[in-house]
Amino acid sequence: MRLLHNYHYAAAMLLFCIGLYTVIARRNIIKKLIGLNIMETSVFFFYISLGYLDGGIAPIRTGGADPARMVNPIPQALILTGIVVAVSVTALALSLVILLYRQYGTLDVDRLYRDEDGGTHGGPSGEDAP
Amino acid sequence: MKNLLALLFIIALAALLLYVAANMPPMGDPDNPTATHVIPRYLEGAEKETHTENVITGIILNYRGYDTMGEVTVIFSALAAVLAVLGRERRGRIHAYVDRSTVPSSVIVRTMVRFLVPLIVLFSVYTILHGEISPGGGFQGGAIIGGSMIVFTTIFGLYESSRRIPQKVRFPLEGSAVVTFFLVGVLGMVGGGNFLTYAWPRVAAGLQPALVTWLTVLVEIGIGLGGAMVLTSILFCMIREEEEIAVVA
Amino acid sequence: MPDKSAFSVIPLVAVLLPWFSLVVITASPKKARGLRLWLCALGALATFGVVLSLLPGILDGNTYTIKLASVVEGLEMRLTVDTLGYYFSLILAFLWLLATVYSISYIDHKENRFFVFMALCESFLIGCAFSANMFTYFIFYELMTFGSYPLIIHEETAMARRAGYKYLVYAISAGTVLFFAIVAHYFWGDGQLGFGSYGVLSLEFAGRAALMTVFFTYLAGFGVKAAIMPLHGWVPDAHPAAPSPASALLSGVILKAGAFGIIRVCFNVFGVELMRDLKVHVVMAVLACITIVVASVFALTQDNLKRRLAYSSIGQVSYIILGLSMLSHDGALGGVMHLTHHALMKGCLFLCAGVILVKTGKKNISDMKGIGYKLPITMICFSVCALAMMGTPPSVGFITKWLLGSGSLEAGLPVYVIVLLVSALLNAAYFLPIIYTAFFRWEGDEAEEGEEHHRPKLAFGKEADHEMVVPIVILAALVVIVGIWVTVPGFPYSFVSKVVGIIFP
Amino acid sequence: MGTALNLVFIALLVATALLAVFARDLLAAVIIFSVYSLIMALMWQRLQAPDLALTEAAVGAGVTTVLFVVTIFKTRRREEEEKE
Amino acid sequence: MGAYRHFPILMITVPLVCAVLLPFLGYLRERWVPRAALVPLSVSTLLGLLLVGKIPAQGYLSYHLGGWEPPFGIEIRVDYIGLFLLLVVCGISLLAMVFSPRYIGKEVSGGRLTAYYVLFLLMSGAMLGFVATGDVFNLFVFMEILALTSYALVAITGNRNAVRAAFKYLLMGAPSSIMVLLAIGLLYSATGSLNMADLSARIAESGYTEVLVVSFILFVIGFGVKAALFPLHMWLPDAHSIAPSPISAMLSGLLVEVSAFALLRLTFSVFTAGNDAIIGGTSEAVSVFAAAAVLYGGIMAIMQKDLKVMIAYSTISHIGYIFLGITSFTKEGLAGAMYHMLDHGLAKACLFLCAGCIIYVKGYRRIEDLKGAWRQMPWTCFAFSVAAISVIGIPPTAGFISKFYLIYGNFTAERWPYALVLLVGAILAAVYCLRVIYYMFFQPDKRGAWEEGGGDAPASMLAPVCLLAAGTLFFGVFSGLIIDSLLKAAAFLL
Repeated sequence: MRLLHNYHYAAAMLLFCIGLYTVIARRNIIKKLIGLNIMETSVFFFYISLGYLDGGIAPIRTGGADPARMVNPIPQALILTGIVVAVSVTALALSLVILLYRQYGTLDVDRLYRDEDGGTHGGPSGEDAP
Repeated sequence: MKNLLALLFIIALAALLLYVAANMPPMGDPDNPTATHVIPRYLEGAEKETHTENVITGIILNYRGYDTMGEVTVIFSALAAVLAVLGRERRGRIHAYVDRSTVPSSVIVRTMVRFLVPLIVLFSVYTILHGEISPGGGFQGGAIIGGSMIVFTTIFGLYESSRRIPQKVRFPLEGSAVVTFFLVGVLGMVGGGNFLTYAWPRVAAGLQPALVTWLTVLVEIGIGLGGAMVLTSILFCMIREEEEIAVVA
Repeated sequence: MPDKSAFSVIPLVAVLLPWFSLVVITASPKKARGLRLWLCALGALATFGVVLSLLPGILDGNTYTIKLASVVEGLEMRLTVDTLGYYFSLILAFLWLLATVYSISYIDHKENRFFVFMALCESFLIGCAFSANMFTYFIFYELMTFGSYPLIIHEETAMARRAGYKYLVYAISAGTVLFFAIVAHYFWGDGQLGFGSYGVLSLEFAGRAALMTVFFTYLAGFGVKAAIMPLHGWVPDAHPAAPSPASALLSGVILKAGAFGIIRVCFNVFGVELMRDLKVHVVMAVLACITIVVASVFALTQDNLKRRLAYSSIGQVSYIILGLSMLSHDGALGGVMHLTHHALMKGCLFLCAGVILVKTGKKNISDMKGIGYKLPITMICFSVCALAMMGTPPSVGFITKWLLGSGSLEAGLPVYVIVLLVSALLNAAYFLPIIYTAFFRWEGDEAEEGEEHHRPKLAFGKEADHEMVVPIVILAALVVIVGIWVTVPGFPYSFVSKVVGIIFP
Repeated sequence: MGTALNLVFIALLVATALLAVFARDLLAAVIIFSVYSLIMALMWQRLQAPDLALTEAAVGAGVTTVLFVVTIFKTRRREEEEKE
Repeated sequence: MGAYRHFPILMITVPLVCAVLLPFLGYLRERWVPRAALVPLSVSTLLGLLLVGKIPAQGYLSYHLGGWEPPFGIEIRVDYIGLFLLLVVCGISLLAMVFSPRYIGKEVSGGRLTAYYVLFLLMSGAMLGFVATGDVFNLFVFMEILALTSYALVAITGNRNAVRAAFKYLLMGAPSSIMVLLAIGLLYSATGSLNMADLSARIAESGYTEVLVVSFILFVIGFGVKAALFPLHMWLPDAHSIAPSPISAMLSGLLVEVSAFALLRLTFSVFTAGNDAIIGGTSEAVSVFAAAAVLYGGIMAIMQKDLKVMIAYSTISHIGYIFLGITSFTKEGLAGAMYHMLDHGLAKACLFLCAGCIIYVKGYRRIEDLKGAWRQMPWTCFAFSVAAISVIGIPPTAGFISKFYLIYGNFTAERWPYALVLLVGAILAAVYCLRVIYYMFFQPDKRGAWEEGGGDAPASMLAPVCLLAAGTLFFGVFSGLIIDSLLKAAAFLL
């Protein structure tokens, strides 16, 4: 059974779904962002499992290590970028949260987006009547 | 109701993804497409071609250097974005709630931190410079410096730590990673190769290994400094008190 | 296309010349109203002159062509002056000249906007007339649609706005259908949108259903402008709402742009053989007959003069459709010639209605008692044209009816003759009361029988400005002259006989 | 042995993820999330990715967590009650 | 190979580096920042124009970064279609940048001015990189720069609605990015490669069809959110209408299209169009959603009272057009979709900038307030009308040409219902666009809100607006210059 063999992948997919569920269904925006991070980490986990080789060693050739036994370095290189991206998005999201909380006094999306219909028309220049 | 729908959607997605996981190439098998296609050349040739023993560093900085240039641009964008949202602090006037913490930290903690932070910074410098041989590299080192700043800030307060790394130091260094990459890239073009070519064709073959090594180190330093400063700036920006931030209600 | 085809910039000049008015209006000082407007009229005259300058060449059988832009092979913007297109452009430029002159004294507010859009419309319509393929035709046709919108709402009354809105809704829907037709044509016509002397589509490239789709989408698309019956809804609203010169042009030319499109589709896209093969002409004929009869009946019930004229136009334009659907030499000849004939007659009628409106402020026929004495020249011209509409010889209306009747006999379908006769009767029924009211009734005539001395005197010379009267007289004169000397070169017969002669040898 | 350890790690990962998602105290959730990141880093070390383990420990467990904590201090610590 | 082979990479990196250097200038002389920010974009545009003619319609320019040949290093691959879109991006960014200073000076408070220009340049550079890259992971990296900068730019005014809209955008955008990352991982696991050209060869011989199918689905969902494909569009009306107008123009005119282009690139260059087993079902579903988008966007746009929200919904509708063209899998449909990207970019940018002019001069946002606007702002209203006519697809604007080819492509593929949907979309567009034009020109100004001679927008704002409007006309009349080559290039892609 391939799924049992690929249990790393399965675990990554499961974590991905937990994260996505949090993003979609939880109402607290900090929770949503935690869910986002869980999603991201799970995908990184998936990538790293992808590069794994049975009985492999880290891809560092110090001391004449055997290249044939090394794990795949490409996913690791990609994920390094991925982690940076993740922390960047998180930082931006959290600063938006700080600003939102100051302006709305809530972290609950339902309350945040409640008066949306009235809000859309305000816009940058505020009231439009001359 | 909404939650139920979300749950149903997630269950469907989970089923789909697990189905994929069951149909993917077996993990760890040396005959996988991932293990047979591009990899062998990297593993065999990295040491000769990029002069780094750590293959990952070779890939990050050399084979896929362009990605990393994108990466440092991402983190610079994050800084620009955070600053655009929260606004940059004014020079010299920076405070945060940690400065007014009601629980004064004990002398032991203060001493330990005073003692530890230089060590952490030293470790990060090692991580940056030694990246092509051992695990680590520019960004990891930068993140560790950022971590050290966090520790310092939580104990001594934002005012103290922003005196240690004042804005006029951070400000020019925030973009150093992108600029370094660009310079190295353009030098590669001037040297007769393509953008980001480290081994310039116009240089004698004997000099090329040294050139590649030095350029790699240069880029590592650029990434490390840039990453550290960006993370610190983001942290300071988020942690400081908000009387400066324009509230447009 | 005929053999002798030469490159020439004149078509482009003719299309661009009306823009002269735009320049004049924006450039000249605000106060010099007369100067500005007369310069606009001069622009229209120059356009007519340019169009006229092509006459000898066209009569020799030449064509002139110029390529404007090309999208890909088979999809290009090209202006080509062939006999049919020239025929349309001539009457168009002529009528436009008269209407522009007429407008100078008719339009009393926002004349800048009106003249600019008049000129733009003329430009686009000449573009339509000179189009070398359906693609170009469609582009100019759509532009013309939007250019004519400001003309309709010029009065800016609530009624005008409503009419304009209705017009836009109809026109845009029609444009979309037409767009579909063009894409379908391009698709099933093997990537060709050009006009051929015997049609370009054939059953080789596409099935019957496909070709019928193309035909009926074209018919529906152009049918809105040509006011074929279920699609005529905007016409009776737009005509009364628009200023009279604009109504004259709407009825005389813009409706004809739709009819002209149908002529192009029948002659140059499908060709007579293919139409006969597909039997689409039967549908056309049925629609045309219904339109002719029903529109005339509706016209009877209208009291508003311009509204009655509008319904009359709906019926008359369908003469063209009917003539085409006969697929016979005389029928086609009569139908296509009716394009000009009707433009002359209806243009004159609407201009007369304009004079009545300006001088007496009367819109409804029942209020027009004795008006023929106040405005004798106008009402005489009106009567001439109205009689011509009924088909009284010697007039252009008679020529049309004669040819159509002959065509229906040629096609072996005498039932059309009955339709024509019924239509003529109904025409008489709705035009004669107007003439009667104008000349044989006057205020207070019902009080006592036989008190003829109360009849007002004919008041010649005290009518409207010359700018308004002269075009009316010219048109009325032409209605008779063209009806007598039919075969003079430059009159409709000289062109149409050539076109039809090729198709029905 | 290896597989069993992996499974234990994975079970811990799922458990911490669920705890982080369902904890009502936001600060607790964030701290649990940093534990999750640390376990992830260990897992990656087991998968022969030392570079990433280092990065995740520094960034995922360190910087990200601090950013979250800062935000929570600046906003509120508890989730708002469900209100219909 | 002359020096021009370096041009694509310079086009991409010059704006990025200048963005990084811009804060220094802001530190020294803040007043110079807006003008200085024009320089890198002009350079990129110039380099792009110099590339015209160097790339044949049926070939491409491949640039190996670091000198590593493709499967090993990253490749920048500029084919004819790519160059076309690069030029569109450069041109519209440049014009939006020219538009910015006056407008932004009014809406954005002082300290953030430099940040605005930095983010703007980063966004433009990232778009260029996103379009030009030939590597799927690189695609992701540039997508993230784009995403980050666009979130921040939506929120840049600091207005509470703006922050909320930006956060909504982020909440949908960030998970979609992760989905793209997962999709790239699945793709990599089945093929072992990241280079697009190499991938398409490896996919053909890969046995892991299920993995590829799901990978494609995730790509579609991920980029679908970025491109605001119908059921995933919820963020768009808020973000596009609340952002400052030049940013709305960038988001609506470029960002959305660039995302659609990425999907096009993946569909044709990576998963290869004929591969029904992998993309067949998904592309059918995309067609259905795109058709729904055309209708939904049009109907919603008709119902709006706010000008910018209306334009934003119109964007949703037009994204549907582009996807209907792509999924027709014919060269005509594809060329139509590409041409529509040009046309829609020009027209939407123009509409949003016109809305910006109106907001700048009068502060009006509601459509009702536009009654009689013509008296005071003739140029703006005129440009708006031209762009709106292009949105409807009336000749002789570029919108007509693209719509013609989109419908023709769906004809060729014998997808009658979709051709019909496109026509209905045109009618809907006519309804919502003509209403605005009608208000502007033909409705009396009862409130006396607009005064004749009250002054149109300043010249630095009018110039880009009028250029964009003229562009829609120019590319409508002289479409022959481009569409022929686009058809060839599309045939090459198939």
